[in-house]
Amino acid sequence: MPNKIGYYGEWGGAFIPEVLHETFREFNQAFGAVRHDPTFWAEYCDLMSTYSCRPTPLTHAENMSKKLGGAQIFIKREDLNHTGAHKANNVMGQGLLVRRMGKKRVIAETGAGQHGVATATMAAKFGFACTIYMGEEDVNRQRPNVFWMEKLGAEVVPVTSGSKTLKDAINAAFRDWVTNMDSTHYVMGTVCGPHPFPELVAWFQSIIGIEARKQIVTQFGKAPSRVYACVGGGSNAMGIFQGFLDQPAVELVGVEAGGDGLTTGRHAARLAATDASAGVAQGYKTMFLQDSDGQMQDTHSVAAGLDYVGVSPILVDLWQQGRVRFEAATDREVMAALDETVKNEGIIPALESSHAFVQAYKEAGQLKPDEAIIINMSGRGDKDIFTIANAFQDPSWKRFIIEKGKEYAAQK
Amino acid sequence: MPNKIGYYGEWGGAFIPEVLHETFREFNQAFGAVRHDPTFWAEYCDLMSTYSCRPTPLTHAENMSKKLGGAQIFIKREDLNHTGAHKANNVMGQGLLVRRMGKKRVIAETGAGQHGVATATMAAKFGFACTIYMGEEDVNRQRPNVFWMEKLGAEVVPVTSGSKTLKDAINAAFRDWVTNMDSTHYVMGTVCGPHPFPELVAWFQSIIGIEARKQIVTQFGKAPSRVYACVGGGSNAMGIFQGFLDQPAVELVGVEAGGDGLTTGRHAARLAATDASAGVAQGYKTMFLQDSDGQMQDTHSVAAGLDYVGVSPILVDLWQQGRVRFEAATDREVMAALDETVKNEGIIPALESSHAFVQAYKEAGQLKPDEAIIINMSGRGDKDIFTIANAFQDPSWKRFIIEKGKEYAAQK
Amino acid sequence: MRLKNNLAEALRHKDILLMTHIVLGYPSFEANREVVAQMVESGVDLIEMQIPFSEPMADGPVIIKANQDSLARGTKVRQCLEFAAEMIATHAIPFLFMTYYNILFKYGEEEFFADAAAIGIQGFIIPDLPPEEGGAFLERAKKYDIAPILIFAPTSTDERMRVLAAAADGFIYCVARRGVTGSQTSFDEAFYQYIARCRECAGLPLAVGFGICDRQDVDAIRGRAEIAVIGSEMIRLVDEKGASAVGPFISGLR
Amino acid sequence: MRLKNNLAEALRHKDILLMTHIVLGYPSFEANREVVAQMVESGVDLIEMQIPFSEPMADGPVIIKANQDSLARGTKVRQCLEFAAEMIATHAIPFLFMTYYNILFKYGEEEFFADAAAIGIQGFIIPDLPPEEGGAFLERAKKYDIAPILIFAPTSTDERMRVLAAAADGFIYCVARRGVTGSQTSFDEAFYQYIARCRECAGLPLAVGFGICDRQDVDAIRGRAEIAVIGSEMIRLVDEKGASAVGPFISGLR
Ligand SMILES: Cc1ncc(COP(=O)(O)O)c(C=O)c1O
Ligand SMILES: Cc1ncc(COP(=O)(O)O)c(C=O)c1O
Repeated sequence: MPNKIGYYGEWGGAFIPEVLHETFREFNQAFGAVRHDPTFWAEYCDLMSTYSCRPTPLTHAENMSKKLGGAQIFIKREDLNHTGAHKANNVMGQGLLVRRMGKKRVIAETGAGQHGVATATMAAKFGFACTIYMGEEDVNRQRPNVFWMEKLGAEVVPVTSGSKTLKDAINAAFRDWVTNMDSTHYVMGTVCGPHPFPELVAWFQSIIGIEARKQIVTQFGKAPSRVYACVGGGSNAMGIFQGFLDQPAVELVGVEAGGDGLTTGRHAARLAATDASAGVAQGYKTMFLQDSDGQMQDTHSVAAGLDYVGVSPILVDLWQQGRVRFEAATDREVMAALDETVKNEGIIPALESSHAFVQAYKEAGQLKPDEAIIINMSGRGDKDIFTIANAFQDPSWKRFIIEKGKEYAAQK
Repeated sequence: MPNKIGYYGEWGGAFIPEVLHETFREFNQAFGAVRHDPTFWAEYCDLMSTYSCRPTPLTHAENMSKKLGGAQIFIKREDLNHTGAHKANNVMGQGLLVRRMGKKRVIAETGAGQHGVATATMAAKFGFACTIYMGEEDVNRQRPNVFWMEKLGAEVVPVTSGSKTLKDAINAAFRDWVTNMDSTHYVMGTVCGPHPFPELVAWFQSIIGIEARKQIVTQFGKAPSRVYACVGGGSNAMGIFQGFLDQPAVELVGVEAGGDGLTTGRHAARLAATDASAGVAQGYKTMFLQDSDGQMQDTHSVAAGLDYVGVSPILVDLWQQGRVRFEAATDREVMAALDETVKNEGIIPALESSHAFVQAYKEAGQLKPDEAIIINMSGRGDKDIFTIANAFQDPSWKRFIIEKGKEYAAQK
Repeated sequence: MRLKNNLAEALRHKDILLMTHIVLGYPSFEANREVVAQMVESGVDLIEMQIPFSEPMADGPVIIKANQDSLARGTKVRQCLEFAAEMIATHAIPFLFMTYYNILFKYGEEEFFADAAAIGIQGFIIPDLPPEEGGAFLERAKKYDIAPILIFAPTSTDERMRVLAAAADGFIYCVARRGVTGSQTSFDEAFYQYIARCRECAGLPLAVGFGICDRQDVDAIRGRAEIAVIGSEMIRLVDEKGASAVGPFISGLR
Repeated sequence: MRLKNNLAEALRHKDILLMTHIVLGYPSFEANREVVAQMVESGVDLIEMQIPFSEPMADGPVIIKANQDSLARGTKVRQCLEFAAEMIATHAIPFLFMTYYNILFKYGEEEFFADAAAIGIQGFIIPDLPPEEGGAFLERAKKYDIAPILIFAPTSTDERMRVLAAAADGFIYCVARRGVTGSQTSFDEAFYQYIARCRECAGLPLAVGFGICDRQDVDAIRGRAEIAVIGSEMIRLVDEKGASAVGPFISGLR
């Protein structure tokens, strides 16, 4: 002691209540076993190629490349996964692991609802009972996802404590877990939380980078100059970055939620701003947006999935090493990049993913047309229709909702 | 004369206004050229594998297979296409053709909105102007799709004539075309309409059957006993059926919209019921739901995409030959099959696709576990959230909509 | 040949003929009756009676609405035939049927020709039946001496016009512009060149339709074509001012 | 060793000790002051004072709410230390801090130990700091003679209990059941076996917590463990009946 298992530099660890000690021992053991069992990875790839549609394509965004006049922009299409986001990779992998562990119930936190839908989907497929914890604010922001989770047979529990967002959902999920650890596996949705979650989730998400690395060489002939990914917890970013970590010429750029702007205090930028500091919460040590007493602060982003106080310990380490650069995109920039991408490429990125597009569009012009950049499109924007229609103040959408609302109100 | 080009048995033809004669001559010529140009098909496949995610997976529905205790059920996952349905296949193919023809504007009809979204997406990708005609009733049923079409830069024109559904949208699109034929290509959304549309659309959709035929052999070891597809115009059905037409042992089953029931008059079953008769409208000869004077009748289905008076002339011919069997699924059966599929497999079929699931579930038990059946899942159900939430009378959804409605009403 | 001959006869007295359009059963058969009477009285030379169809693909908003309303009031094809019989018996000018092909197809093409011939209909205008699809139709047209009115469009090539002219009888319906019925047409140089091409290829009298609404439009056609067709404008007029406005309107056209 | 010795001393007079729990700044420091006074007067043997944290991961709804409300009122860590200093100066029983690790980490672990030791705090309960992560923490605990109270859970193996006991001081906090604070616990045969295992492995006094709310619960523990912990029930009581209800409640427990 201190035993440095589960640390990335000085970050990570497993700060867990004693009641979970045995659960984590078994969990580590089971993970260790599958980690070194090549049949497991093969089973995982088979599942992802028959139940989801891996490999997901790498799309050349010809119009935006031309428009910006710089690098060739490629988009890694995690939106085409079953359930519409990269979250499926992690969740289906954990599902296979849960089946091996013999557990019959899964729980998860969710912010944008994508991880919740993915987990509920996996539970339906594997026949597990399922409870999803979701901050009350996110329940409202992502209602369609809540509806689908319930249709998928999951119980969705709105979390009303704290800031009623992702971090509080994580706390709530842990509380469930310390009560039901024998039957239950907690399907953490991102590369955060106590060891071995960061390692586990990064492993499953590495499938993105493995594919992208091959694809860009096949389609473009060489490695990209830069790779962009949005960073909430950091799982989609870690997923694609792992494909290029050993190529120092490939610059890796994580894009955080700039919210109303980095100077306003209303954002969720842990590493792109100077507001965060080292801390320990939610079972791990990382850079948190917290006050001088160590109390976590309210974060803000138009994208529920990025609205989180912590960040992957693996990414903090890579950031400290200078391997990953961090930037932030404001809500306003995000809506503009979304609009531009939809209109020019016929592709609707999730609000989360749109953060990566913002930064890529800002920088594409600095590069030459014989260079490529990759944007990891972590998910599709369908789920965000209420937020997007609202942000664009779409009058016919509003009229439609008002009418529907009246119709329902009259039925009561 | 009569010259039998464009006929399938006695069905099909090209009943077009004279003003379009020259347009169709050019169209036939352009189609003839690409039809026999292997580089075109290669270009098409490349586009579909980099912009959409073809080949789409074939998923083994293990839980439903076990539950029903008969054939192994496989699901062809057209829902994983970009934009969420098989419509992308047709539209991207026509997009390539339009580019070769040098036109700069596309128009389309849409029922469920899927074809409209797909066309608007293609137009964004190829840089075409785009107008979408959509029956006013469908505009209301499929509001999210309308929103996305507009965000994609398309103009959506609600059609208020006739029954305000798909057939009226087709008429409206033809009216636009006869006005703007020089600049404009009409992207017909299904295997209907005047020649060469049925042949053209069937060709692009054949990619489904080509893949499925290979996949079932790889994954199951032999051909399926039966293949199920829902039939609106018939494009997804023709798409998958073409993979098995030359294997007489593979029974092909088309499932139409039974609406409130075949005896109620409120349905859209052209071939599974006895209400339809031969007719000529919308540019082609087929079996129409019409009265004794030849006036088209109102159809009904919970699924906007199946709510159509006509049906592919190719399918009518195959039906007359006894090669394709037709069945119908009622709205009620559809909701139940949807619910079961979501809960047991974690897969959310579109309301249209759910029709195929109904019939497959009815029949799976008649077959042995060493036989396979394939259900063509033409699209995903996300687009149907308003209809589905409504059909299930989901209280929290209603509450959410009422609240949102009030919020918007207060802003005005 | 009957229609062609009748038109030749009429053209001996007039430099331009007027063809008007009504939608049967809209706003009612009674109104149709009065409108037709006024048309004939004020000198209309031939009348196309549209049998309403649920899918009037080639028509514009005014005629679509008329089709729909007529059907909504319960108009049947048999009633249209009966009404036509009455008109033909009452008025001495040629009457034509305009409708979409499904009305004939569903009625039975042979029966429809027989019944229309029996009551004295002189021509059919079927905008969605190109000659390629109308082999039997064209033969029956000959057999029953009901003129198959075919359509020239500004997009038609000379070659195509000749093919159409060879199959047509009575007159050629020259669509003045792209698009559907009921919008404004501009009679400019391009239009005159188009009509000259039509003349060159047709070998039949020319009717010009789509968007003709006043005397100026008729003047633009006079000397270039034999027949001016007043379609949507007729319906608009009756809608707005009632059947009694038809006579004065027609009288002012020529 | 100080805490352990103090407890040994107390146990010479009593067959079971009572430890109560308060959340600092909830509902207010003034209320805390009155509650502590009543507790001490009515014979409570030691008090754990929770420094509120925004992420009370191991706590149940009652304590979560208390944490949140206290923070919403602006409670700062410094104020908690000042208030603790006052309590320790006023009352002769041992006081402990319960909180989550981030509070120490952010304050600076060394500084926090130094400041807590300076005011006479006798133990720390940090539910999210397992010994694997608390190497420095355990060393500092020795250095400052602040007992690191470690936790046994029903899921702990004998082997694990021995590891924990070796690192712990003062007493062992035996969590009576799975789950978070504030729910009912059933004191059944399985529970007795669990406590027997704890006894076997601990070598330190045992405190039993989670879900103890009345005399019956205390009786179930008496003779099996040295300390009964009343946590959420204390807060619920003050919420519902006010600080003055604390004395009578405590008096009725033993
Ligand atoms: C589409 C999408 N992208 C990104 C994220 C952020 O998560 P992470 O940083 O772990 O990829 C989420 C989280 O919900 C998401 O739904
Ligand atoms: C998902 C889906 N399936 C099926 C259909 C019916 O069309 P088709 O019969 O041409 O496949 C539609 C039409 O919109 C659709 O959106």
